Amino acid sequence: MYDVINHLINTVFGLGWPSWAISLIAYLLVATILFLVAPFQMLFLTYFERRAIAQMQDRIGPNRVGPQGLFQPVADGVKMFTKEDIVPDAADKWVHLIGPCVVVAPTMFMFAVLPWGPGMVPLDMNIGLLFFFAISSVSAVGLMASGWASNNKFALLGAMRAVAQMVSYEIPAVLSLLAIVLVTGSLSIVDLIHQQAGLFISSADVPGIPDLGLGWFVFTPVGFLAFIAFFIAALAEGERTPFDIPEADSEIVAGYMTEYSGMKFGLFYLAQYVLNFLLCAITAIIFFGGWQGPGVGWLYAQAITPTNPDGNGLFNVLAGMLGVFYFLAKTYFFFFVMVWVRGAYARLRIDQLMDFGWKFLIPLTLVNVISAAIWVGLTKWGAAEGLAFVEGWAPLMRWGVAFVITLLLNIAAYIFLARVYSQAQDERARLDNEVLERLTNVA
Amino acid sequence: MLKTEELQINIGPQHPSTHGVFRMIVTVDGETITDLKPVFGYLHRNHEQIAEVNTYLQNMPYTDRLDYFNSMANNHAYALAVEKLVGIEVPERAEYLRVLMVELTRILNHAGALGFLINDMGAWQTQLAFGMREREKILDLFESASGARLMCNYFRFGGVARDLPPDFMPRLKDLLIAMPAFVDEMERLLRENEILLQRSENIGILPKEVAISYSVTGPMLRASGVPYDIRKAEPYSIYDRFDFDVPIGAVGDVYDRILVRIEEMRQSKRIIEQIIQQLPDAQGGHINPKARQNVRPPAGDVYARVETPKGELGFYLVSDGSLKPYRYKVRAPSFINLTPLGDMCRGYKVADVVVILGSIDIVMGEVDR
Amino acid sequence: MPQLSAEELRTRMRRDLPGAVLEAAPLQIVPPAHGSKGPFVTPDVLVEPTRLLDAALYLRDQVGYTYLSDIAVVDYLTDNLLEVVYRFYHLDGGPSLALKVRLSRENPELPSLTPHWPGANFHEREAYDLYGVVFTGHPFLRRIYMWDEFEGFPMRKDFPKQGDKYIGAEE
Amino acid sequence: MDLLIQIIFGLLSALVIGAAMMVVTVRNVIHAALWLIASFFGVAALYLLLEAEFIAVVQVLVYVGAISILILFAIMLTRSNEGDRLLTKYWWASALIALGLFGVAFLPTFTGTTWNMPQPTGPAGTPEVLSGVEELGRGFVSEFVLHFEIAGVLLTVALIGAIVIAFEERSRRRRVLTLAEELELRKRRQAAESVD
Amino acid sequence: MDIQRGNIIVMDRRRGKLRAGQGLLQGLKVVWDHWIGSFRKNENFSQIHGTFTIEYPDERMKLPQAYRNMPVLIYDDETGHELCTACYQCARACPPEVIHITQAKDPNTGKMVPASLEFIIEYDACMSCGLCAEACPFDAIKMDHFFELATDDRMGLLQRKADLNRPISYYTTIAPDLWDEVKEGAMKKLQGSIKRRPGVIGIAGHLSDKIAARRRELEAEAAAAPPAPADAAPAAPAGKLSPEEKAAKLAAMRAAKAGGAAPAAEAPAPAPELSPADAKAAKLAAIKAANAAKKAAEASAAEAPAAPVDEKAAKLAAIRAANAAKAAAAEAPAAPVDEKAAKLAAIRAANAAKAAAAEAPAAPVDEKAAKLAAIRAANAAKKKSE
Repeated sequence: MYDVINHLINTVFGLGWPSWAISLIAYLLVATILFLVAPFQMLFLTYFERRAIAQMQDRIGPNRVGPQGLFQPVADGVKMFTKEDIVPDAADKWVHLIGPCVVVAPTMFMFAVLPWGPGMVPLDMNIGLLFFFAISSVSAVGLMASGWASNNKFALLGAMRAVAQMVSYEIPAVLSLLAIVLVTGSLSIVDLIHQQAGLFISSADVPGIPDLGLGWFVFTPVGFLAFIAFFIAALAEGERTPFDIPEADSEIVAGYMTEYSGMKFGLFYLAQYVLNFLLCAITAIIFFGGWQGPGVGWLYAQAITPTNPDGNGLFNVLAGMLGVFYFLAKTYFFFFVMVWVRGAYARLRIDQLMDFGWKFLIPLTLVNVISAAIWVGLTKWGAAEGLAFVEGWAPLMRWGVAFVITLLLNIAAYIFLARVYSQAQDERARLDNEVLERLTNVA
Repeated sequence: MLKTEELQINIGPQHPSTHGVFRMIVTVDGETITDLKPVFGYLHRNHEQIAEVNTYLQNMPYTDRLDYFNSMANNHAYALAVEKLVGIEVPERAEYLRVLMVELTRILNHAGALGFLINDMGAWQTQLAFGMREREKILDLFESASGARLMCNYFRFGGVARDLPPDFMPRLKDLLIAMPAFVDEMERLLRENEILLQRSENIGILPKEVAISYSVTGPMLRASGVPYDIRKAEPYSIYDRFDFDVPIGAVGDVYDRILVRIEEMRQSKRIIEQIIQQLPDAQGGHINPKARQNVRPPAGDVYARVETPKGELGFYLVSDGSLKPYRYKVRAPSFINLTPLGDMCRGYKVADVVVILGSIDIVMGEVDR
Repeated sequence: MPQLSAEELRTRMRRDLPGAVLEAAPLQIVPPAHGSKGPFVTPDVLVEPTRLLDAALYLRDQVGYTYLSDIAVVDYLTDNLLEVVYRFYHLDGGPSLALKVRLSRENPELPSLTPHWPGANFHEREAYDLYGVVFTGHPFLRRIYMWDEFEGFPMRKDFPKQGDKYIGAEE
Repeated sequence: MDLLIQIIFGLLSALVIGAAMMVVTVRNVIHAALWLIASFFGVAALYLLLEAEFIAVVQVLVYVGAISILILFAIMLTRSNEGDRLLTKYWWASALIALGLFGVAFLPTFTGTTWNMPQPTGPAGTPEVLSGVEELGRGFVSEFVLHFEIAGVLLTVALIGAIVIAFEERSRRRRVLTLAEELELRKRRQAAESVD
Repeated sequence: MDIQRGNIIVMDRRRGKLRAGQGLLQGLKVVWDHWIGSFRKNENFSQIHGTFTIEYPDERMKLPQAYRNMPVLIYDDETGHELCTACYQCARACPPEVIHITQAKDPNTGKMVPASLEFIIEYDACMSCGLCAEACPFDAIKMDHFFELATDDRMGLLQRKADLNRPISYYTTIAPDLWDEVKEGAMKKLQGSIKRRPGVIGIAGHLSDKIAARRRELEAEAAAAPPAPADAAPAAPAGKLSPEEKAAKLAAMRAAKAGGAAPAAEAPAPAPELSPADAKAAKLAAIKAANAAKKAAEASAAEAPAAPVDEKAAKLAAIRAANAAKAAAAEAPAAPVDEKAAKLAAIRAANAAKAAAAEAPAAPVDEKAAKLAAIRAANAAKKKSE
């Protein structure tokens, strides 16, 4: 972006502006684009969700405003804007106002490190992944503030639940990413995507295989389990069914949003859907190769000719478009899965949610981290790390052994944990023997 | 040690999951319920006194409005009571038509009730939409037979208002093709689902002895393990001619209530199939031509009850020999099934209250009367 | 399927609970001036109000009719009494047995069955709300349909059908 | 470029200091906590300005995402008398003492630092080394292994301590019995009595 | 307990030993099948997949013949005679008691005639139970299929005979089989009651051509037979006029007179011409007429189940008054005082017209006329004030 603007201002118009001004303009421009993209994503996602879930229920869904009802979210947005903004008398006015803003702002920040396509990343941080999750944890503050400021039991309860849920499920989410980070050795999102080029297993290191862009981490046992755990945690972070307890309408009316109306309410919705989009996007990026896919690498290879080492313009553009298409398709597919899950399941109770997070998901992801270490040790390390016995193996052999071991370990861990967890659920259930024995003896 | 205070909260009267205008005063210790008092009467319209100023036939459409999900079953109970009081014979064909309608009602009620129950657990209406879809089909049939979808007002003393239209039977047969698929699908959605198991298993247990002493009826009683079905216990109409099973639960929790309702839909379908077989041989028209609708029963009292989808619906009628009932008492299943709500919820979490209430399957029109 | 008729029950109860069963007097439902349709004799067992609990427990524990289905109150204005009908069922099936109790309209008082049949709770509250029958020993005898401040018992036959302090007297 | 950074630095410093002032002066405890969060944020931004991305992100993750939430939870769970006037009559004395102590602590730093530092001319990879995750991880398990382990043990001890404080035996925690349990209890008591 | 013809089955709570998400996947599969299936329409009752939605305003469900919504009265297409004989059976059968009937009287003899003078059903309280249609021995009251009754005007749901009348041809379009069942008996009974109906009594009021035809017929009969029967009976069944209604008529006549026009009683009024000299008188008349019309309209809505014709008269008066006011306002180069009076009159006339339009459930044509008048009056007043 900097180059383009620099070219435009200093070469085409010949204004000779200093570099800081140009970079300021470039950043502002990118930021503006992102700020525009986010609400549009939200509008489309709400429409998409309503249509999809309606079809799952043998209905049609919104189809009156515009072609196929495409403008329904616009109409809803206009309604939101024109609604009266009600601030309860007993509310803390300023905090009540700041709450939704603090919830929305981090979701916008998170766009900063999101790669849309090859080379299309606003800010390639070398700790992009960490940034993503660090920023996402900020919105908890906003939830807390808005729940408290509303001065309403339901709102406070909803905020407490939301924050507890977010904080709890951040751990499995980060742990499952940790496994991937172990494998890649990098926290840069762009780097992560580049490592998923190749065929099937990127670290297999088999020569002569064409770049099909299918070296997605989800195809490894480690990556698959991490993906499952991460997606479940993402459902909880994005407050999607079956973890939408903070806004459980059958219990605590609308949670922290109870006392909000008009555009402030809309901001919560915006934040929620944008966050959902981002979570889907990051799932697609980390486990499904982001813009990687069959054809992107090939197009790039075509672009580079001896005469033009930087790449041919047309092929570059084509590759970029294909990459963006892959990325968006994957992202929307995951959003569809979210909708699908919402269409199929009921909601957990808050204590069951916490149980599931702490007693099932976290141990599972911890085991997965161990698997990842085994994987890295067998496929990457060698004598220098004390694994001299693998030195003699062929690369394919190393890869195969690692695959089998991690697969068995993960399956065993999953079945073991599932059994322990469901037994714990059963035991807790009908009669509490401990209590009964104590009380019988008391009498 | 951490201490929690007891706190009283009101759930309702205006709350998304109280199934109407219904209030629960809940005392909680942390999240655990120590006491729950149901409060109702917001829909009270003194139905019984309205009935005392109407003639017997004029009450028929009012019984529709008791439990508006199952107007046919309500009509049946009332028609049985008046026929018993006056001594009206019902032709065979009319009996078949009655049982057909009532069993369809049972299917539609359970389809809806399960959907609403899962909705209370937080599902986003999918199960409800599936249930409602089947319900709408049955309502279409009701509409073509009786003229209305909900307030059918189809039963008359000595029969039913009119015979089936010609397109009824083909559509009914179509419906019976869809019904097993629908029930299986519902079961697949509900039975093994881990989330649903967590939310319903061992929640709101009502043990057998307690259920009996609480006079609980219908699927709730059977889910507690008491095989008491009025269709079997005191066969009315022509229920002694059909083969069907009585499903009972083993534990008496919400999950058992779900399973019992699913199985009852299957059994109702069995009865309907038998009706379709036997109907062509049935004698008599849709109504006893000798039966006067403007009845003037002799002085006396009568109690007649039927097994509605929600439980025992009874009408206690006292006649003084005039055109209007002297006393008209409704023994409403939803009303009595609500009695153990407080005890059932004790010791569970706040979020479970909604589920337990949903599993009772109440209709406020019947509770408040 | 047990088939115990009211007559059989009456003889058994006469034998086992002496003094509890009363002879049912015929009821004149409407005043003769309105054209009497004849007296009405109930076939069911009429019980002395103070012995109601004994009779009900006898029915439950000795006869096996454990299921209390319904409690209905009827206001016989011309006879100046309230009749309370308790209906019991056997869980093995079969028709019901009813116990009837007659009370004066001025001071209707009955022992509550709620301690033994918790299911009687709402029935008795309803009877109290609409007819003013007081059940001694009921744990929470409050109005159930009408609001707590409501005066009068709306299902009684002498409750003004039109015009009261809530609607206005003109109508 | 430098000018821009100077301006941003000034603004951020003003934000941090202003927010910190608000933390200690504002009456409402929740407001104070929120101002504290703002201050944390400003500090993170300052780190970012120094191109210490990793530290900045960790600052956000730990302080904003975790510690401030902890503080908010603590405040909300312990109902204190909010809005009391916290300043005493002799606030100026305490201010003087605080300033003095701060001076004593700051003086060695002030005198011992060469302020006119030359521009770092070392290899360009230096910041990379500081914030690279892999290097950081290697540092933790090789050079700083003792610190790392001690911190880990300390945190584990704190965690166990918290559990010990909050733990209550399950059989004592449950005070309300469900209907089925009550029934079972009655049966068991009867059985126990009949044995006696 | 033992059960005949069937078993007691204890529900099997057994499930897979290991709960590891199989049930969740099963649920997803079910929903997926529905999503895939939703791209086509569901055709009949035997399917559980496919979109079921009926996009209501665009497509409509075919209503079954037995469908019942609100009761209507039916009349014979050929003669225009209503089937209703005012026997009160429906009123007696009605549980919420929303049917009110007035039986027609022979104006000459004062005897009751088997026809209704007025027939009112309060649609707002009707519970669509269909007992009235079942009770009717003459098959005169039937249940309509029209269900889009939603309105913000609750009093508009008080349906009079003019609103309730439907021809048999309409009923046969919605329920041909049901009509065929009862057709013969109903028509026979109708012939019987027509014989006992003198004059034009019993003919649906809005069928002016039928009434006229019947009247011609009667005249012809009268010409043929010397002792003339009640051929002079007014078009409207002679109800007793309330003083307000009389006043309204009087005012209307006066207004008309002031305008120098003498309109026929039944014909639509020609535009009154006004000479400037008569302006004041016209204004006065207009005011009076407006007041009277208003009163009459109120009275008719509030108390008396007035005949539609009287309402028409009131409306007519209002319209005329408005016209007069307009004319006066337009043509009189009057003093400010007069202007005021003119405006006042115009406003009043407008109000009266509005009231008449709002309170009297009238045929659309009349409403339109009233509204038009009101608008005209308002415009005139505006012009004048400018």
